[in-house]
Amino acid sequence: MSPRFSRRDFTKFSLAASAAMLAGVKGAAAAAPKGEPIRIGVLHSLSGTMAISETTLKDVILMLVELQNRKGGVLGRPLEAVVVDPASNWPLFAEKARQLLAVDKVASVFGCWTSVSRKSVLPVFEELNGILFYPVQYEGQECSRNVFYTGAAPNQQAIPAVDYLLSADGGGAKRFALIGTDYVYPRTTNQILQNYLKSKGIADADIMVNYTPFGQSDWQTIVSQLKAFGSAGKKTAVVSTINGDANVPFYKELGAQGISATDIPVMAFSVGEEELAGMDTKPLVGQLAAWNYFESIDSPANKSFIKEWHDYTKNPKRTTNDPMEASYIGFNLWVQAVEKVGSTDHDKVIDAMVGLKQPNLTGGTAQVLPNHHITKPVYIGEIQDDGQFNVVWQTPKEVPGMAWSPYVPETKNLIGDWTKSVSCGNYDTVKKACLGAKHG
Amino acid sequence: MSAGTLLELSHVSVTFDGFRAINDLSLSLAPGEMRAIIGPNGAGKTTMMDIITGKTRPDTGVVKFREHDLTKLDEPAIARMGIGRKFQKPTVFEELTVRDNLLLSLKGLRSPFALLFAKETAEEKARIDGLLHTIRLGREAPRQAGGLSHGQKQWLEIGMLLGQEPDLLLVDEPVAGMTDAETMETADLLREINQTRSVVVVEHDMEFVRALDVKVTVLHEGSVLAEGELDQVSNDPRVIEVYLGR
Amino acid sequence: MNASLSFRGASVTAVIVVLLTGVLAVGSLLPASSPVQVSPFIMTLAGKYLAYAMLALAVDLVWGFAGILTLGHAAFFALGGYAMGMYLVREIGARGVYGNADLPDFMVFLSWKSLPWYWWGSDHFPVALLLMLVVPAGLAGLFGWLAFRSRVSGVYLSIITQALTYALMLAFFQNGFGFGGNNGLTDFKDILGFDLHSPYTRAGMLFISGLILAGALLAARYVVGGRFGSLLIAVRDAESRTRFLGYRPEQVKLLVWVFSAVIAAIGGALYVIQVGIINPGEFAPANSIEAVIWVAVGGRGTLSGAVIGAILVNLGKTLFTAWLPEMWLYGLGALFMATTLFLPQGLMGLMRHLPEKRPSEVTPEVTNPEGGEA
Amino acid sequence: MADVAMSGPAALSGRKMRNGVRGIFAAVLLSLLFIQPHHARADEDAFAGLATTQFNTIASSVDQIAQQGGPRALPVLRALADRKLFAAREGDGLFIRTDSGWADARSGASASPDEETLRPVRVNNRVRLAVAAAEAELELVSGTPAERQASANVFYQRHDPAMLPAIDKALSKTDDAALKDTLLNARAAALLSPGAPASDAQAQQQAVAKLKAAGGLDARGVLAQASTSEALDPATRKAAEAAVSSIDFKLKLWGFGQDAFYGLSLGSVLLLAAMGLAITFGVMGVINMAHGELMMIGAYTTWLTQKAVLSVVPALGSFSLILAIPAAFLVCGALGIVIERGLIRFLYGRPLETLLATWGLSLILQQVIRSLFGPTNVAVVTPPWLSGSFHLGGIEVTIDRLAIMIFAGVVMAGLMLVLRRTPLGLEMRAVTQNRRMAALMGIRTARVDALTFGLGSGIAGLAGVAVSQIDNVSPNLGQSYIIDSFLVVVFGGVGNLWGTLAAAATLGVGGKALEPLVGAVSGKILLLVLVILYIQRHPRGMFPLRGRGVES
Repeated sequence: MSPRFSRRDFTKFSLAASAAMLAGVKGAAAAAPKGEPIRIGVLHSLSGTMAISETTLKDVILMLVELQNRKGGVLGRPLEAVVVDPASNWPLFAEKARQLLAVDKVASVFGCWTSVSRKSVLPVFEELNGILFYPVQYEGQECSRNVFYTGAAPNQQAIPAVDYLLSADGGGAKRFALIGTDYVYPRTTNQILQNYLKSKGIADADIMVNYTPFGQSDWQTIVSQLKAFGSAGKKTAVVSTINGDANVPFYKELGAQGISATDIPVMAFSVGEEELAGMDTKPLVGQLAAWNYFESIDSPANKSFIKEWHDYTKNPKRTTNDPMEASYIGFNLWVQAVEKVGSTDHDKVIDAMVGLKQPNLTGGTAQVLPNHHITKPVYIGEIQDDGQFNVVWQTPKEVPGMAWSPYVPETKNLIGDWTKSVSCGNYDTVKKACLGAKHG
Repeated sequence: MSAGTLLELSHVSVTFDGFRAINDLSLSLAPGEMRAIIGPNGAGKTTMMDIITGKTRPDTGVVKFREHDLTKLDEPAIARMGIGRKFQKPTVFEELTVRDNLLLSLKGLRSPFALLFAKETAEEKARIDGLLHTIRLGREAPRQAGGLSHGQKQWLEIGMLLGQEPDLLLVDEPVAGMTDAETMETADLLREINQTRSVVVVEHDMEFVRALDVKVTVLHEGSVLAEGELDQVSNDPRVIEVYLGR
Repeated sequence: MNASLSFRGASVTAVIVVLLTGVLAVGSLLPASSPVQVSPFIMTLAGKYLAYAMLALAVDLVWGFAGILTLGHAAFFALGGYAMGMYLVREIGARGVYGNADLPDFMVFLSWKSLPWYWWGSDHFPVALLLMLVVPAGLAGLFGWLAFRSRVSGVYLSIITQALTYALMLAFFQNGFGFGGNNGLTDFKDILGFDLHSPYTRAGMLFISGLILAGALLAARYVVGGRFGSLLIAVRDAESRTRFLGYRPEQVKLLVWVFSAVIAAIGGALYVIQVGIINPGEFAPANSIEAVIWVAVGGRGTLSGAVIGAILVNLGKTLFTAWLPEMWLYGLGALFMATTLFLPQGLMGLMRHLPEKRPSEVTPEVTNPEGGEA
Repeated sequence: MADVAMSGPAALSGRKMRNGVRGIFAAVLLSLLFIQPHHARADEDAFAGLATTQFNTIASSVDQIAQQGGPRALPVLRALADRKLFAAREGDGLFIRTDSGWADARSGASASPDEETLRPVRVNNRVRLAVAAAEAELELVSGTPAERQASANVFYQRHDPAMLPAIDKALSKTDDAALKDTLLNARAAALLSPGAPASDAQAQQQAVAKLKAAGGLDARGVLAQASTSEALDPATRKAAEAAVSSIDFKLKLWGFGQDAFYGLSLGSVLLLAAMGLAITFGVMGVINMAHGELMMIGAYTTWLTQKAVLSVVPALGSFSLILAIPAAFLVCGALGIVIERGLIRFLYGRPLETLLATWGLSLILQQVIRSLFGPTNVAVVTPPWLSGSFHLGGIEVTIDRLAIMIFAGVVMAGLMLVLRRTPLGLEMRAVTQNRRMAALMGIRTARVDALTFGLGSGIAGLAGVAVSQIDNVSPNLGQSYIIDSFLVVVFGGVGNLWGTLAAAATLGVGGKALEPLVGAVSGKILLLVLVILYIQRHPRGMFPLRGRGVES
């Protein structure tokens, strides 16, 4: 059971913590935070279909808040997390976002998972000039002044992953099945990948695209189609943008029909440690995933993060995953920005963000780019029988996130740049103009 | 089919899951006639009513009302043609007032769209008052029908039938569950109705049938076993066997 | 007095709705410094509740008065919403992310080259209004005509209404369907030239919503109050009897069904304007079931109860998802169980009984009376 | 149906097949990229490459080890595949982790290295492929008959021309007809593959004919490649093209059977999910929206049983699923009885209100499970005896699906027996048909109600056990089945188990027949529309109950 953490509990906790520190408890390194708490919002679904993924991110933020307060808070003031449940309901996301910004007056919001939830809250954040840290890999093609995208853009996950599949180490695939859940992230990612693969000399006939509805649970037909697709005498690989829930039955069916990673490797963008925890990974050994973080990566920062996490959740088996690291990076970047400008004022913090650096848990540095995306290392991991990933490939250095894909004709000339000189999320470098109505 | 026939069933059969509920039934009714139909349980009395009113379609046979073939029509069409039916269990609209029950039954407006904008006319009010008097429920008019006694509900239903102004009334066991006094009053009521309309009564209660004093048809296993005056029929050995035998 | 006449309070409710929305609208235009200023947050919430109240009213019409337990009414709500959403998306024009004046962002995004034919005319408000009314009414008419004509009733009807909304949900989820897939339609800028984010538009929209809801309440009251209403209740309680009186219950049901679908659709359109997003999740069967629950909580067959139930349950949801983010489902679940167990007539039933101290009346159950005459 | 006969020898050979299935297609490429520049010399330390961190060096080291042979080759390769091979961080020491401690990889002698200085030897798919091929090479000569057959399959799937001498050697040494056939296929496949030694047109066309006769996806892959290969005779290319279309035609025909299998297996899942509802909803008239949650609890019971068995008697771990069947039935049955006594019994005669109350209940049950076990999926392990597949002609039969089909049949038969042949079944029918009369005859109707609801709930639990093998086990599990379950019961005809069976089969087969034609989403939409239209024509479902008083 995860510990409950309501606002009131939190106040109690911080009072108790202050009292303990005043009494001179050993190990209390920093001064106890004092004064009016700084509120931050946590906007992750705790019920409904997305609770399965998002609950963990809420826990991470609560843990980070606790750690930060132990370190003396922010600006000497304690942090207070305001947790709400948007219940996997997209309009409710917008409503809760408005509540956090307008009623609770939070300094920043950490939240959202699905693209639609982000799209739903975006107008609210822009209207009320809030700050959203979005910690999940996504389809790109968006660049809002009020959002910091700490998850991967397509060029930080999808493109390197396909590069790996094309490489000798990855098996040198010549034929690609792009399968995904029918929503905007897979649609866009696959569109980008199709164009990219063509630029790499893969013929149209060697690319198969298939979309399934959310929560698809019967994969028999599609897996057999994959098998048939793979029997054209060319090395075949699958790029999966299947959404969380549907992955378990998909991999179970792969196992049942005897397709192993050495036959047809499956490269997934939405399967992480958390998803694997719900699967029997023995039949999946060698299947691939591309992320910017893996729990198995051996680094001091990661080790201590995992330890904090286990202590906080009182569960030594609780896994960590990529969006958790993205939350961690986002949170720390925000703390840095607030400390830098000495205020939680939204405009000041937003302007201070660009250029800030935060060490990744797995080594390297995340730097906030003018387009409000960050630099990230890319790792390819193979599933092991213990439910972890074994990193088999990584980019030599961090890859800067691109908001707009150069492989989509409509966006190849677009850039996002929120620094003073441009201050536009969708700047057309050919027309030298900011498109649409979104000016900072 | 003779000219003086209002309703005629000829060689009607219907089968449910292999069970012949009605078997080559033929029956005819003259205009203005009142007929009692008797028969043991399962003889097909209710099914016959269902066929006449369009609820059940026969497998074979013809049902004619005046010159119309009823087997081609559904319940509302048959009802509008002038056949009213009273159920065995009194079925009135319990949540509506007695008055509203009667208002709904009045011959005339049947299109729901027209009803949306319809207002009660003075003529309609007069007709309802008349009906209330006939069925002796004048004082109950504003009450919810659900609160009426069993016998009152039976009368209300008869009143609704009258409101339809049908040429033919089908009445299914109208006195089941009534006191003796109510039974006799009901018989009077039916005779009164019969002065202007044809009536078919299905009934078990022999006293009641005797009180009606009309021609009787005995149904058995889906076809007519005997037909005639009650005394004559009740002495028929086949009828006696069916009722008392085995 | 009696259960069937309990909708008489609908006109009172209508007046209260208009007054309340008027007060809120005026309150929202006060300067932010004023202690009684109504925040935009409250305004968007109120707008959403009113839209849901329309849906609940629609459900109550068919469930409370025609005895049709619909588990798919959100379909009409969402269709109305999409019709309005299409207009609002076209209103964005060249102010979208890609600056494309002809195509909505999500179409540019998926590399569509031109508008699909079913989007033609959607940039004209009157066309949008027409679509909003005609499409849901048409679908309801077709569906109802088929279903009522062949006397589909009871749970069979409930389940196929659910299948209908489920099928629509799957269809709208598809990106190829041309309505933005899972993301739906969002990021609206203005309506008829009025900025959607301006306090004046919000205040105006809320007041208009209040007027429309009040109007719908009165219209519904008129429909169920007259002779048609008597017939409706007659059909609900003893359908076959009405047939032997010469009525065609399928026509009666169809009429109220289509009327109800239109009310739901208008609710959906108001919802989209004030909530700012419409996506296929609105078609989810769970949404339709929830709408039924609002009606049950408020009191079925009372019109006012539907409105009150929708507002109270959603208010509870708003509060509890914030106060008890991890426990609120227990509360909601317990509320539904308690309502059915202890308040079979909903809150309106409670209100009716409290002052009079009468032993609880038994509501005649809407079981199908055909059962006895197989 | 031939279900029972299949599970015998056919299943066995199916599993053998599967062992060798690794690397069909990857191998093609491997052979392309992996032209070995050097031939291993006997004196070279082939093992040294394993101690590096480069995948390509590790993989070529594996190949060398296989070519050198020797007693240590197989143990080391197996340790590598099992991730039990470790290398020293400094130097080229290699050690194998054993049950009791450590062994030196090169000698096999026990060793005691400093564990702090060791790191596992890196493995990726490329290395795994190389290991599989190397194992096959070694086992083809020295393995048991079963291992040799499996190795031959690997050769066939790998069809590396470099293997031709090894294949010829193995061919000359065996009399086993099946093994010989596989090797001949492998030889034909290798001859047609890129890099094969030049051969005359006749030999090539014989190879094409051989593969055409073999059929299947493996042969198709080789032939498809051959049909475009510049290295081959034009006539051969043409023949290969014809062979591909002939195989495709056969595959297409078998595809119908395959779709039927998929459909029936989907149907049996639907049947299991709907059967409990056919009791609680169909027989008792309770619109039980918490039915899916009862399935979900059945699935969690399976998970808990598995955990408990693994921690108490790990040896019986793979049979915990058997134990989970009664456990889930009892847990969900008991819960069902509690629900009936605590909630449902106050709502008889108000069927529509049971919908609202059980909907509330379903929210609570979901949240309880979420609070107890967390919101994420839990892992229910598929035991080895349920995993894998075998071929029945051209139809691939997955064992877990087959097991679910049989399980659904058994549950259905058991339910029929309970309803028809037991006093409880008799009382149940009596109570549902005429409650007052039943009570007058001395039947304790309250008890019968509770037991009936318990029975339906217990069956939902059984469905949960089955579903745990193929789907997510999470608090949301129930939500994904509830709509389909109701649809099945209503489509079939409320209150009629045969109708439920027919509806489940129709929806399953119909769905799977439509899916390849119009796609998964449109197929499902089309099916829903067809069901709606069907119910318009037949307002009481496929098998309407006749008689009085069936309508709720």
